[in-house]
Amino acid sequence: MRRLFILAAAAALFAGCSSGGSGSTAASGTNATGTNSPIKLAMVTDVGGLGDKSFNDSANRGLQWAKTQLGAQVTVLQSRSVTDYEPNLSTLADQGNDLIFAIGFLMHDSLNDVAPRYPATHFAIIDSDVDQPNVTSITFREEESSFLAGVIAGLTTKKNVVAFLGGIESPLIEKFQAGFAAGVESVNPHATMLVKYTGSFDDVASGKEYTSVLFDQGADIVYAAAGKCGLGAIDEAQSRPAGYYVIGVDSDQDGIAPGKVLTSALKHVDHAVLALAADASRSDFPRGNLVFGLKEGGVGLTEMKYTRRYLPAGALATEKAYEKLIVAGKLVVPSTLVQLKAFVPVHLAATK
Amino acid sequence: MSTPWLIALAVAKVLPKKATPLIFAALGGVISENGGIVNIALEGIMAGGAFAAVVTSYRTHDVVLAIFVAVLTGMALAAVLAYFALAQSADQIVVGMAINILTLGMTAYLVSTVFGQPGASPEVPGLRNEAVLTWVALALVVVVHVILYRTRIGIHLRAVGEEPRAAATAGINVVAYRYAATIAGGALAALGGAYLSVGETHIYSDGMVAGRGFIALAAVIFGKWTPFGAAGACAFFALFSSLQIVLQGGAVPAQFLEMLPYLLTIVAIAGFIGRARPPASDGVPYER
Amino acid sequence: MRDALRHAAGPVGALALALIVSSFVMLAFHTNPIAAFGALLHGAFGSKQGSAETLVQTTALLFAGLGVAVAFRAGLFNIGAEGQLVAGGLSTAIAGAALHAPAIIEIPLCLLAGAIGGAIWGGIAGVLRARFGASEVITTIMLNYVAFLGSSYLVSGPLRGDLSAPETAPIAATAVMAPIIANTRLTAALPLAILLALYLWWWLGRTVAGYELRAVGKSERAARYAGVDPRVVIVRAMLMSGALAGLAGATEVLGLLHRFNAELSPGYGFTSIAVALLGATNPIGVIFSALFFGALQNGALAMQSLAGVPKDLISVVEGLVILFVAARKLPVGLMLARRPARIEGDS
Amino acid sequence: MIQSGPAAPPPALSAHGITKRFGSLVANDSVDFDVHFGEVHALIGENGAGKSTLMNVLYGVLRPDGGSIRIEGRDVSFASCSNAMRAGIGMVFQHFLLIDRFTVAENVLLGRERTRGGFTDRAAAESEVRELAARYKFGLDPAARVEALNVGARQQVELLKVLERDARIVILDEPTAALAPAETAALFDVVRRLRSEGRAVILIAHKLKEVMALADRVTVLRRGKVSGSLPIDRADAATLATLMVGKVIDLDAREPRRTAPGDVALAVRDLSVLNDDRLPAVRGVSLDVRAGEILGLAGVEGNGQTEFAEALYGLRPPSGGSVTFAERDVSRLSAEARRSAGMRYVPADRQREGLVLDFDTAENALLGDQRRTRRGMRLDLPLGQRLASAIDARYSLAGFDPAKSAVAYSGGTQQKLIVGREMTDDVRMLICVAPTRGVDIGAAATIHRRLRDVRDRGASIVLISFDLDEIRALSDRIVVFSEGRIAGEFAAESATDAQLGACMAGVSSVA
Repeated sequence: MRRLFILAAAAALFAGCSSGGSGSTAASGTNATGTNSPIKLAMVTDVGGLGDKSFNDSANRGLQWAKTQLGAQVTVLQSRSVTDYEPNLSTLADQGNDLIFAIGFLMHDSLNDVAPRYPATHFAIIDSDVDQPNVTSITFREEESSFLAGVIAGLTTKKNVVAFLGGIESPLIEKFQAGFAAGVESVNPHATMLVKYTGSFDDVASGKEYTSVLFDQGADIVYAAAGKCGLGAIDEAQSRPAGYYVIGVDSDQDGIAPGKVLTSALKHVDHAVLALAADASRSDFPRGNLVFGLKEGGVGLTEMKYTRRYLPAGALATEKAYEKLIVAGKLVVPSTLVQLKAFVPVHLAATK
Repeated sequence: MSTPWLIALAVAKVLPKKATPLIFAALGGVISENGGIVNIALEGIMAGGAFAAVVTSYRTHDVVLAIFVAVLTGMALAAVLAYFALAQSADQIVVGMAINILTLGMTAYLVSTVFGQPGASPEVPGLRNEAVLTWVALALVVVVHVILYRTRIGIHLRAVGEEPRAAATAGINVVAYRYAATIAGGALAALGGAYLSVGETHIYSDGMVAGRGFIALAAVIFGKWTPFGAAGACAFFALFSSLQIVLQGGAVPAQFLEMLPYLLTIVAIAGFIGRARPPASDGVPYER
Repeated sequence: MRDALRHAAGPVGALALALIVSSFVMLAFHTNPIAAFGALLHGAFGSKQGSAETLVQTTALLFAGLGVAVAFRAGLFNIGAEGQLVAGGLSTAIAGAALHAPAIIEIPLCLLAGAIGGAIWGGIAGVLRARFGASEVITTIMLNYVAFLGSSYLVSGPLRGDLSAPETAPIAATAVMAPIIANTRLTAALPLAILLALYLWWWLGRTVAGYELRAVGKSERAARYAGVDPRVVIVRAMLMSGALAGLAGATEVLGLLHRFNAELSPGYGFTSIAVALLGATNPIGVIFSALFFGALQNGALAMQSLAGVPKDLISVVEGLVILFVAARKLPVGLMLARRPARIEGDS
Repeated sequence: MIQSGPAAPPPALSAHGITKRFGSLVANDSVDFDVHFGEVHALIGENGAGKSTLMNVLYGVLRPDGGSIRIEGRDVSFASCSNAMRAGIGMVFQHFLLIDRFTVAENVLLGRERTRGGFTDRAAAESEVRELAARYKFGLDPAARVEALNVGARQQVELLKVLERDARIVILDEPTAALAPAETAALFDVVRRLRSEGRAVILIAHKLKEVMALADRVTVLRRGKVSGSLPIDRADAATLATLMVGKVIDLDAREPRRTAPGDVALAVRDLSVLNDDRLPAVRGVSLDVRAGEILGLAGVEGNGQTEFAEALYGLRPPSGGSVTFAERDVSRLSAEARRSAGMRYVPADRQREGLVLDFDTAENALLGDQRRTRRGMRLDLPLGQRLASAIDARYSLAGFDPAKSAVAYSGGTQQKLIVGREMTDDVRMLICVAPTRGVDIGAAATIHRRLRDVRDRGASIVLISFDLDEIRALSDRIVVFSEGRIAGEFAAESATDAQLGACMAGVSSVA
């Protein structure tokens, strides 16, 4: 497992400058390297679609890396509705792709139906666990990166009020909320947390308005786990004076508004996609459920290159210390609100 | 933190943002429907305006030009509605639906081709202070009211919407007025779209209009086809969504608050709270 | 035969015009329309799987399109097919999860539940129109949103299944409509929809109730004169229209998704307006236009992956088709029955 | 009266050789027509004779296919009615073109609003209109909304629109059709005043007596052609009637009844009915109709007759009172139930009510009987075809084809289709509104014969007509309606026109 991610990280570094994260909709490239038969990779986006600068984009980035790194031939199909998942998956299987990524837990049941019909094709699903011999399930411990984001937020907040902004309520988003709250609690017992949900992943303007209200209600840091609504949240932080921050999710959103996005809780879907693609190119498909947490390098925070200077002294060190605890298994981060209630904050000597 | 005063303050801050795009679009609907053309394409026209503004700003970095282009786009889309409704005597509802479908498809298609990435545009230069547009919207409410009820143009327009043959015999060019009203309505609806994109958020994203065009349509009906009524309805609907943002987590599920404009409109046109009566010839094709 | 050809000429012309205009759109953005439509055609009919998937899309569009067409015949514009589809799908999913009967009983019961769910949603608009003269155009638009938001509340709250997504619990295995062709998703819903179309054609033209529905659609006063209570007919038409749209949702749930999700439909209810109009509101015509739009929707995926043309382009085609069909003065226009602007002499 | 010679001024308006076609129908065929200042020139003719077409051509609403128009001797060509208005022509349409939600002043000044500083000046407009109204003794409140006005007042608003523009040539299209007698008298005063002011007045009418009382000259149109034009002192009712219909009809030709009336078949007691605006239209009417009797219901159009007929047939729920038919209280029964009890109805508005124009002939032949004749749930279309053929056999429908849409027939043929459908041999009760309106003489005679025939078979008939001659020629008894009440009852043989007229006017008052 470690091996996979070292490769992935290297690939990411190499590709970082050249690809820039953008890719065409349905790039069906020819084989760049000229080896005998390039691997055919494909993915199906969830209804959020490409351009979310988040989850689907991250997966697509991994795929584009695979194209440049491995000379893979890649295809992306977008889904407009939940009933598109199955035909999209089938279409890609029919087109003879070797490995097909299903992006998102919404595809769980569709993949469960499609996979047995194409025993020779290999599938991977992100964020869900599909129990089929030809499916690799990839789940992430978002609560762990959210915890670290909570640590940074709890240490950085000047008003001792932080906020969580979710999209549509669901167990997945709950993970982010629980981990974040636990992190804040651990480092800043005086901090209160506001929670709101936009009820949408698309309505950018709403995301902005919610964030504005959260700021006005006293928060100075908003953790936005709300799809495209997060873009509105970042925009709101931009229109505020110094001292107001948003924490992004899934992709590195720091660069959208340098100095305003405190950090982003990364979910390295791109790395996972590339790692799996690399294995696949050697016809070595890992089976079962792969769980990617901090330990596996599947989640984490950004390097905070724009915001380092705004952090209080020792904040980064504290964060690293918590990371070590989690990686070592000494700290189990709650992933549901029920677990959060039972969570006993773990204080380090160095907290404020 | 949750004293009534603070709640009121928070609502007062969000409300204009919620209301502004609705008011623009609803005023567009009011003008068009007072002239006798039902415009259910407000949603699509808003999306078209929002998109055109972002593309222009992306290419030229000129926000004023972007808003101008948005308005032109709205006028062009409304002109399609007017042409099919007037020159082709097509059913206005059918044409409105067609424009909604066409525009939503076209913008999504163009997002992919213009920005090279589907779904959303990158961040583009936008208005530094979108509140300007809120004041413009409020001013337009008064302007539209004055035009409709205190000027010859307004009287002619309403005459055309009420009884086109009477207007025609009074020497008023019914067809020209209907074209003009529909196109002016399109310009306003597109302004509402531009507010959402280059005004408030500085990006375009598929689905970002998120039903506001239909809420505006509801406001036109709820406001009994008058500028102040429609703007009041927009403010009323915006008040509820603002309360929803500020007070979220209360006993009422979010969806029920979001439903409110739609339910109220149904109640209004069913006549339970004072009959909502459209202009007499609203939606009726005019043939000489 | 000659008559049928003449009736088909308008829609085919409107289609051709729409394809030409959208080709120019593609050319303007440096896309080869021939390649795009070629890929579309290949995706829609190029393989057994593809053709089957086209027919799957056709099924939902046919049910909903028949619904819109029936309302049109009664002089009503049902924009609410999407909301009725959602209501039908949700009812079906509830029934499918709750009932445990042999498939031969369970499936019809679930279909019935879907039809009833849709009928209620359509019927509300019908009653509001018949009783209070409220324009069904506005009420159905508003009811769509009430359906979307209400079902979204239900699946994220009271009716939520144990899946991670906001969805209802899966339906019972006995409620599942199995594919009628192996390795496809094509179920008996398609033959059912075609049978319904044929029945509806007969019903409209040959039965007293169909005659009265058409009479109300053409002339409400004449219908009243003929002893018909237009209010009854309006409510009945909206019930039927809603039931048909509800069946679209029901068959999606029973045959494809096996549970209800608030985002069940990719806008079938809206496309069905185009389907009904292109089919000239004639049930037989609707079969063909549903097939066309089914192919368009399905082929769009291949167009996107093979030719790199965003599939949103088909919405452009769809919108253009509606525009051209609605034009009364173009040779392709269908001279659709003028709908009465509002109810007369309601009491 | 009109001087001729080189010194005489040219006519205010003159039209030469006006021809207007609608498809194959020639609505105006080389029509010549003129009117002088200070003259009332009446234009008469049956419905469909081409009067409205001619006026629409003169007013710029329609473009003629041939001919020329001159105003005071100068050639003009109107692209729209605004051109005509600018040339000094004003027209009051039979169906008022008023905006209900606007005030009187706004309606009168529409298109010519008074403004001050760019904004409309309401006060100025209202005082101006008040002044103008006072000049013609119209008791109108300029600030009142038109929707609150009665018919007579609305007509005054229309007149003010014309007068405000100071139209020198005024066209009045059947202005008395919807007026009560007292209102008619007031209108006559206005017309005379217009003449004395030196205006040219074109009066479109179909009531010969009004023409005789008001006009200086009369022109008769028949089938799109001028069949005669003469000064009023050389005209009499019989001559004009001849010119209108083309052959002498004996207005007093009453055929003797062959059977005596039977028992009371229909008993109406204290029937009250509301109109579409929910205002009382029929106010406590009681009457009986016997089997084998034609009861003529006379009155000026718009006095509740149509609502009364609709209430009898079950289209309009009574607001009070009862209707007993065949010894059964049918007040609450639907039209369908009354129909299956043997009641039938010829409605006034054949295009909108009596037919579904887009249905084919066979389908229309079944209209109203679709349930009674059904086979299970199926429509008996073969029966529809047989019925249509039977109607054609009896009334010879021009261009008959069972598969043809009703819209493709002429208005007269459409009326024959309805009448033929409704006057079946087994009809027990027939309610007829203006059964011969717009049909040719021959068809009218057929319809009249058939009405008597049905009566003689024992049916009860309520005949509502706005043509007093028709009422007198057919009825056994005549009841006069005025303002929703029965103003009088007469035996058909003894009633004189004067008596009937007085009765029609009797209880009405100026609104």
